[in-house]
Amino acid sequence: MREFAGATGLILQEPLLFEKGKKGRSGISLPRRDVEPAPLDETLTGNGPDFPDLSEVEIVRHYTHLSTWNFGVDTGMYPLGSCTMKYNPKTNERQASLPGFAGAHPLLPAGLSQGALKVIFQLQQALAEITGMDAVSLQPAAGAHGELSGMLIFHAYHKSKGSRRTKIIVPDTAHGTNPASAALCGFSPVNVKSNERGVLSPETIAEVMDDETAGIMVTNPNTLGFFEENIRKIAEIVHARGGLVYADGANMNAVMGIVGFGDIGVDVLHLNLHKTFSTPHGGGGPGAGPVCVTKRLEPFLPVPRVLENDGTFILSHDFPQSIGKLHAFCGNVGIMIRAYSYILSLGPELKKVSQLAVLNANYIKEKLKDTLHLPYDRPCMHECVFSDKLQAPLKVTTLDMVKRLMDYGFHPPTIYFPLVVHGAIMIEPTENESREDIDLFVDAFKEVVREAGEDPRQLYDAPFRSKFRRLDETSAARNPRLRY
Amino acid sequence: MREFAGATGLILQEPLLFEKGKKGRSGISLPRRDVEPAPLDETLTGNGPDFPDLSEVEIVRHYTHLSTWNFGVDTGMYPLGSCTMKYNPKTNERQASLPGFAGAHPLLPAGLSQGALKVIFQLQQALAEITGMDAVSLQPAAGAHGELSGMLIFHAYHKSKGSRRTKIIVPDTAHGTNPASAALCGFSPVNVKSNERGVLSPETIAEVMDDETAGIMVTNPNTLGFFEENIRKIAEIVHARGGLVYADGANMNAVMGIVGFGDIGVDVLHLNLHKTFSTPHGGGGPGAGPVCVTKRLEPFLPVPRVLENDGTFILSHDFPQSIGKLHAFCGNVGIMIRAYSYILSLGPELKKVSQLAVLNANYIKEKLKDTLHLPYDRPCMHECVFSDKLQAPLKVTTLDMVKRLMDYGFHPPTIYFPLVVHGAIMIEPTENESREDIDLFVDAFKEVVREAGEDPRQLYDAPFRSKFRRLDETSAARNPRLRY
Amino acid sequence: MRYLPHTDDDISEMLKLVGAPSLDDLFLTIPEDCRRKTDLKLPGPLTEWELNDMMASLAKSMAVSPDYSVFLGAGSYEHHIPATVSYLLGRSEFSTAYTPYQPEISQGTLQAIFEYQTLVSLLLGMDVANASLYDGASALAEALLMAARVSRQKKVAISSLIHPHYRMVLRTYLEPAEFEIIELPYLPNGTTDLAKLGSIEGLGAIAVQSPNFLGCMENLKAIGDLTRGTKTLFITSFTEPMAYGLYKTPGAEGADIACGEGQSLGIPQSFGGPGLGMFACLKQHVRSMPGRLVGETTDMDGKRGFVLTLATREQHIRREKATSNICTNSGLCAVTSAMYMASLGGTGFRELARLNYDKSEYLKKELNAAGFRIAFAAPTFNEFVVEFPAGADGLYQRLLDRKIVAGLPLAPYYPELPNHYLLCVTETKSRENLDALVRELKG
Amino acid sequence: MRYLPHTDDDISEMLKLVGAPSLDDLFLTIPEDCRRKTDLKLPGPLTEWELNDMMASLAKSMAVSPDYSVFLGAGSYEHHIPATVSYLLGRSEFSTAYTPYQPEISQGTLQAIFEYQTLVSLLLGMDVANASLYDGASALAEALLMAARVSRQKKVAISSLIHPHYRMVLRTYLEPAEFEIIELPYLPNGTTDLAKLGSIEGLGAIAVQSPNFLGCMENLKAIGDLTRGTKTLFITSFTEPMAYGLYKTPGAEGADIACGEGQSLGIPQSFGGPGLGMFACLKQHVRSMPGRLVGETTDMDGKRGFVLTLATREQHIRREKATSNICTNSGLCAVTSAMYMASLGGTGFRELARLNYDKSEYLKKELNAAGFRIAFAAPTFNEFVVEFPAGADGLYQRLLDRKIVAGLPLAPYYPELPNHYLLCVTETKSRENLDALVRELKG
Ligand SMILES: Cc1ncc(COP(=O)(O)O)c(C=O)c1O
Ligand SMILES: Cc1ncc(COP(=O)(O)O)c(C=O)c1O
Repeated sequence: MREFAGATGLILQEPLLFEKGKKGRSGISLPRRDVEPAPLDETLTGNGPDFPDLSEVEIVRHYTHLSTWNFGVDTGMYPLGSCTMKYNPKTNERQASLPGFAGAHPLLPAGLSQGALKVIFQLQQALAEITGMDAVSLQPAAGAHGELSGMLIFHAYHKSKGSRRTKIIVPDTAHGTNPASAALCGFSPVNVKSNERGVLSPETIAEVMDDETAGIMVTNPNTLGFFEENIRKIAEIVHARGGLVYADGANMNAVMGIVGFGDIGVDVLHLNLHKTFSTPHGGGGPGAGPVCVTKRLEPFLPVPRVLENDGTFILSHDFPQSIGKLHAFCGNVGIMIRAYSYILSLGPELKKVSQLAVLNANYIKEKLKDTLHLPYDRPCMHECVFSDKLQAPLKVTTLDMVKRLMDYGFHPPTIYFPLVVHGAIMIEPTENESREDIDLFVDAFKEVVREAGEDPRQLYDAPFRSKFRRLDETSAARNPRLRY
Repeated sequence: MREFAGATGLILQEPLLFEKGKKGRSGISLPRRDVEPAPLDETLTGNGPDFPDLSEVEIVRHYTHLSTWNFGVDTGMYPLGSCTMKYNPKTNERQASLPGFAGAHPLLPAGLSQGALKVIFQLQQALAEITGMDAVSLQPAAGAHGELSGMLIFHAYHKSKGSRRTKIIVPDTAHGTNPASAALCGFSPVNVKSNERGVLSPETIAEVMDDETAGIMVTNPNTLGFFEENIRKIAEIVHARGGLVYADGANMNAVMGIVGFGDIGVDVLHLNLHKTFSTPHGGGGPGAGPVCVTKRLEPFLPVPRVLENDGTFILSHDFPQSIGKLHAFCGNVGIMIRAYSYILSLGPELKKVSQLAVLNANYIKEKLKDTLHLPYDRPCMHECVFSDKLQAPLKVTTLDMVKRLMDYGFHPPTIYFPLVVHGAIMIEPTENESREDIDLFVDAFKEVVREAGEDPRQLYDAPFRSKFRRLDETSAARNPRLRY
Repeated sequence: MRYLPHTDDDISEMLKLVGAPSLDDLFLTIPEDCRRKTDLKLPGPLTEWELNDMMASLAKSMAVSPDYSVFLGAGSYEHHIPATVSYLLGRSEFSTAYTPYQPEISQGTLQAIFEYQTLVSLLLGMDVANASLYDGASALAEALLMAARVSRQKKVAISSLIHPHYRMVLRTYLEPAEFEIIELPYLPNGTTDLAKLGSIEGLGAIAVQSPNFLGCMENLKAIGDLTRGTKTLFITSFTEPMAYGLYKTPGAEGADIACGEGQSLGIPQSFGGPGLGMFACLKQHVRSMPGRLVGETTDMDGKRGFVLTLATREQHIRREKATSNICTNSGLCAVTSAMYMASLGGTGFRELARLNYDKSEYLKKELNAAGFRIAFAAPTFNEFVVEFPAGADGLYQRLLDRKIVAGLPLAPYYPELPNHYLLCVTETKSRENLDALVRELKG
Repeated sequence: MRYLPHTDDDISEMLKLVGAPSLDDLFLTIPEDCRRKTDLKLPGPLTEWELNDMMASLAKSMAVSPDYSVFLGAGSYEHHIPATVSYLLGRSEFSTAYTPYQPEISQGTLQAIFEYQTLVSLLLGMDVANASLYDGASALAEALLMAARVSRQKKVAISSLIHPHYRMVLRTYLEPAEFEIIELPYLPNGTTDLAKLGSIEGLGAIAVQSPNFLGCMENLKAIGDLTRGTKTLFITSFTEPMAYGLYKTPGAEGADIACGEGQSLGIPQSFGGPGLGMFACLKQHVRSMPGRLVGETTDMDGKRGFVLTLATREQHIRREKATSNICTNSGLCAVTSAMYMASLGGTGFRELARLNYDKSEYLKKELNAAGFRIAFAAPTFNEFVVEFPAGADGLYQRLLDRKIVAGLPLAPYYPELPNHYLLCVTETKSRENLDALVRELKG
């Protein structure tokens, strides 16, 4: 048998902060007091927060211990479909922490903040080139925020035409943020099904598209890992009825240098810099979700926008049709610096990134398709989606299998998404995984499936090696304890 | 029962570098080639090293995995006696990595390196004040290197007096580096025993001190954790016969602000910046072992020395009696910056450091002395030394006990040193440990001793929780495999 | 390229297995007319060393301390960040992990966030806090949306002393949903004029910021007294949570929701982002809350552990009926702020807050003595408004030339306040810095 | 103080338990006349922020790139260090651990050092390498001491083109032990004159450095041929191991011991230290080797693991009979260099070495074309000696004013070489940097 990486070793327990410390300790260097205490309005004064006091050593050990309970991309393969858990280059971190960037106040006069403004401007340009769109705003703080911007642009566009549309077409494979973002702008999602090839048929769209419908949100490549091959046709249908086409570009990692979205009928698209452009996910953010538009929608982009004038950069609010502001300042500049560093480090080789991401996904698909049920047996893009259908007779679920994968040293894939595949197992290896590591992953999955046949208990009770065993999510929700 | 921190969790395996990679990968960004290849003398040219080629992701995961197999000070209490495993402040790392320091060439003209020279000069001054000595050289790269410098100074001093002495007095409690360093200078160690109080008696010294003897090396506080209370008397005896007194200051953490070594008859002393002054041990270095002397021995200090002249600092070689150079440049400047940062952060509060280090050690001694045999039952300084005498009847050794301590989440104390205590267990908590953590350590040790009585097998086979079980050191030495 | 592990051999063998003759053939499922005709026109690739040089030179053009003395606050605050915090959050187990959907191997993030939720609840005096939102501005917008859900009213009153950018953001969020937004004027003492409030019917929420944009502490108690027992939710927004180390908490004053920006708590300013949307509310509203929540539970062995919980509020379960569209939030910033708050401890937090206050009061006093008018009388924390003599632009510019950014000119936001500048003084400013500012202002 | 966890309560309760009325009473075992009478007179304590300011301003006074263009080598080399290496070695499990005496919980360090030993052996073409010594200079001194042990001869011949500092260090080490040291002169082509060697009897060792202090590759093969089969050990020292990416290894040329400085391999220059003493030798000499060694073994479960081994050579076992007094070595620097070598890989190492060579040759060519004489004809790697016109001091000074450090003046070390400068060109210098140097030199 292959040797898998999963094993156990000493990992220390650690209580909660609130179970530690003693009043009077300090984990920080308090600045010198060089002024007298000033009088204070006692009626407004409180007691200060009742935090525990810990020493610096206690703090360092606390968080060092916690860190060892986590699995990160640096720990191993993290094939979370739809999440593009690629390697987060260390050099990007170095750039973002340069004091000139990290210490910069967002309201500095433009003349004193050219460096940051230039990064923003040039990143916008680079993203426009990569997506094939005309104009970009980096203000949205994450993918869903980008979607919201897009929906606001839809809303503003229709308003500018004097109409108020109330519906939006959203395929059943869409990420939950899509309908949620649309709803925020007052659009009711009209769900449409994908066809037997796992993509949208123009006919389906033609059936539902009408004058009350603001447009469509398509994820392309979609969450089944397929390119929406009818996108041009669909766009024509939507445009013909005065609607707009939104593309969720979360899966851009599949098609950099391959597809220009502006050319195929997309009007608005968002990106996730924390997916395609290698910025760390941070255990749940922060990210950045730039919104990209075609020329005709540029007037609606959020303000302020960064403009260039003879090599000097300024922030301008002077866009009367703009949807307004979405973020207190210019968005997540720290994330932009990382993404820009990544783009500069790859340049036109970004196309190679997509090629290899797609190669890796197809390789996994081929190697696992005799082991796991493959609902759509056709070439995929950057990810492939299996199901637990073959294991169902054994009473083994997707959840059981992926929990057991942890014992082999792998982070589970995304599961139970997209919703259209029952018991979905959505695997996105990214371009960073070597062939050897992918082979190991495939073998591990095969082992798990073998165990499912031989001793399902191994799977029901898995994982065994992780610091924590399966956690009771039901009782957590039934009786929520949300703080100490 | 108390909850101890020791537990297990997922820690991944990792092969050797040489079992990974594929030719043609790269883990580094190769600089742009902007010049033509130049002709090469083929007779001298080799093939380049046959290293494996790994991608950046592979490199990052490789070392991330390896790191998780280690226990560091940030992991938990590391009470290695004689090693002063105190917390290594993160701010010191920040200072040492400032580009102005980290990127500085050692042969820069003095006018272009004032910052580094100033750090060296002021650190020397601070160490002189802390030790109560007159002059300091920071050139030695570790404790043993400092000892060597000291012995060279002994040698040079006697030579300057026209004599060549061949012996040196070394107590049986001394660290192995002491006799080894002395031997390098052609001195044969004369071993002397400590008395029933665990310290040297003046009489013992008087017996062996003669005109062939260059002097004495005393560790003070010594490795039993006691202050050599007869040091003044001993110094008188040694001085009277023309000898010199060397103090191994590895245990300075006990007596900062308490003892001035120049005042009590010590002529030469070394420090370990990687012990007392909080610089990280790095899994075995680098450290720094400054050598401190009294006025009359100053001419013998290594060159170059840093001198100040009206606020300007220069490097001077102009010391004809100097023992010469010990390091290619000025010593481990990166370590000095950290130590200097530490000293500046504490200032006169360094005395408090020693007080609390001694308090912690005595507290452990009191709490464990009914559990473990305490060969010298008297107040200790920064460390206390127990033995396995009480467990011997159970056929449980010091090694067994401390291996089991790992399972409880603690790094073992120093063991089998000093040699004068059979089965020594040498515990140095340092000032950084909180009372709660010390209590936990004490309880864990009591548990281990309880287990020794109830089920010694738990101890013979320990540790169980660590990534690796007990390793076979005998076969490693018998059939050495020192490379892949 | 060092990020791409594939050798030529790997590629050809893998292509063979998947049955594609070339890398280009992998994309045959994309119709010909959807494929781009031109290569990517991008700068680079740069080597790591070229990137270092380029970024260093861009960063160098930014006006930051110690070269510049920057007295700007207004939603982004310069506080000292301990080296420990930078080190700890840089441990890649924290930074490179995804949202903790697989709790067995994400307990580091989960416990850290649970602790964050607790620290935030304590700091704001609220029952429960979520796992973070994007930033202070969107947090306020979400608060108003939530208040409308709870109160079933889309009419809200907001103070005109809420950060002008926040007000822009909430208009962006609320207008498509057809909210009615009433802006409350402000009083000469620098606080919100609450007089009109009594006469407005059917308010879903009243939102103020405290300290407000002029740096002044609002009379939260008065609003709390007004809303208590009514259907109207009282929302306290903030940009400088450190103020609650000194002043009474929103919770103590009767807020239903407290939300704002947490950048101040150990997070680099980074030209405005990423920040940290802090969001806390009363227990009874928890199921209407936006954003993720971490809750306590036990594992199979009975050991305490943490999971994401109450997910039925969220988009991935509820889709268009979710309490918010948020997915990725500001997790690592939340952990950072928790590290920072834990490092300070309660004692340190109080002391540091007091120092901010005292330094800011010192500057007030010195400016006053130098003949400059402190514009508003209400108590402040570490920001206040000073009125410079007419034609202050020239003065401001002269100080810029001397590498002092003497606060934020208020006229663009409040045209009725020409020559008014919002100055911020944190613990990073020494008395000498403050004296130098006064000296330079005097000319 | 944030490093000291003791509250006043802790202290008084602990004092009670140990039976001491006060902290001072803990020191009663120290005789009164041994206790110091005065308080410590030290600057500080500084806050972390004051420390940051002070250190930043000291660091700023140093002449480093990119502000300065520094063409210094001579034992310390500016090479690019990847961000990955800085991050990885900063993980505190590596940096805060002690020497791995407890192998069960130190396998990270142990495997990393085992890999280091292997990489060094491969790079130098030797059988085995130790776990590191302090630096290149002490490594050479240890090599000579070892050679004397193996050969039982205290007479050694060393090249006068060994780094002058290294020669000083070895004299410091060897003189008290009464070695006879013969310095070999050098030839006009910049290599050691081996002519005398044949006529010297009873040599314990011959030591040369290659590339030598003038940057020239020595004729190692000639020495190897001379010592092969004799009792004399052939020691190759080096300051720039990157040269072996291009040139034949010491092992291939017949060296018994190869040792030198490893700073060049990913370790910051840090004004000269910490460095990395690399030390490798033939298998038959391993038991005479100084320093620690990591060896492979298995654990109780039969799993491969690593331990410190052959400790009977070392001071903690053998005391005065040890092969060296070394204890703490340069462990973390060894791991750093392993990270760096592993990042380069064999392919990258070769390419980078070649680039160093080519850039240095480019500068030679351009200097030559500009009328400056390249002083020595032997092949070089990334350093070479140029002769400036008489009165070069002024020229050198003028370049310093323009923030160019035009190499190292050799006259202080070799008075017979006035106006000679040792220039170093690594991959960090762009062609534009090199052209600028020539331009400035031409005036
Ligand atoms: C397809 C898709 N769309 C949108 C999103 C939302 O992005 P974010 O989490 O950055 O808000 C995701 C993230 O998981 C996604 O996978
Ligand atoms: C008492 C004593 N002396 C000397 C030394 C040697 O110091 P170093 O390891 O820095 O060479 C040590 C280190 O363990 C020691 O404990």
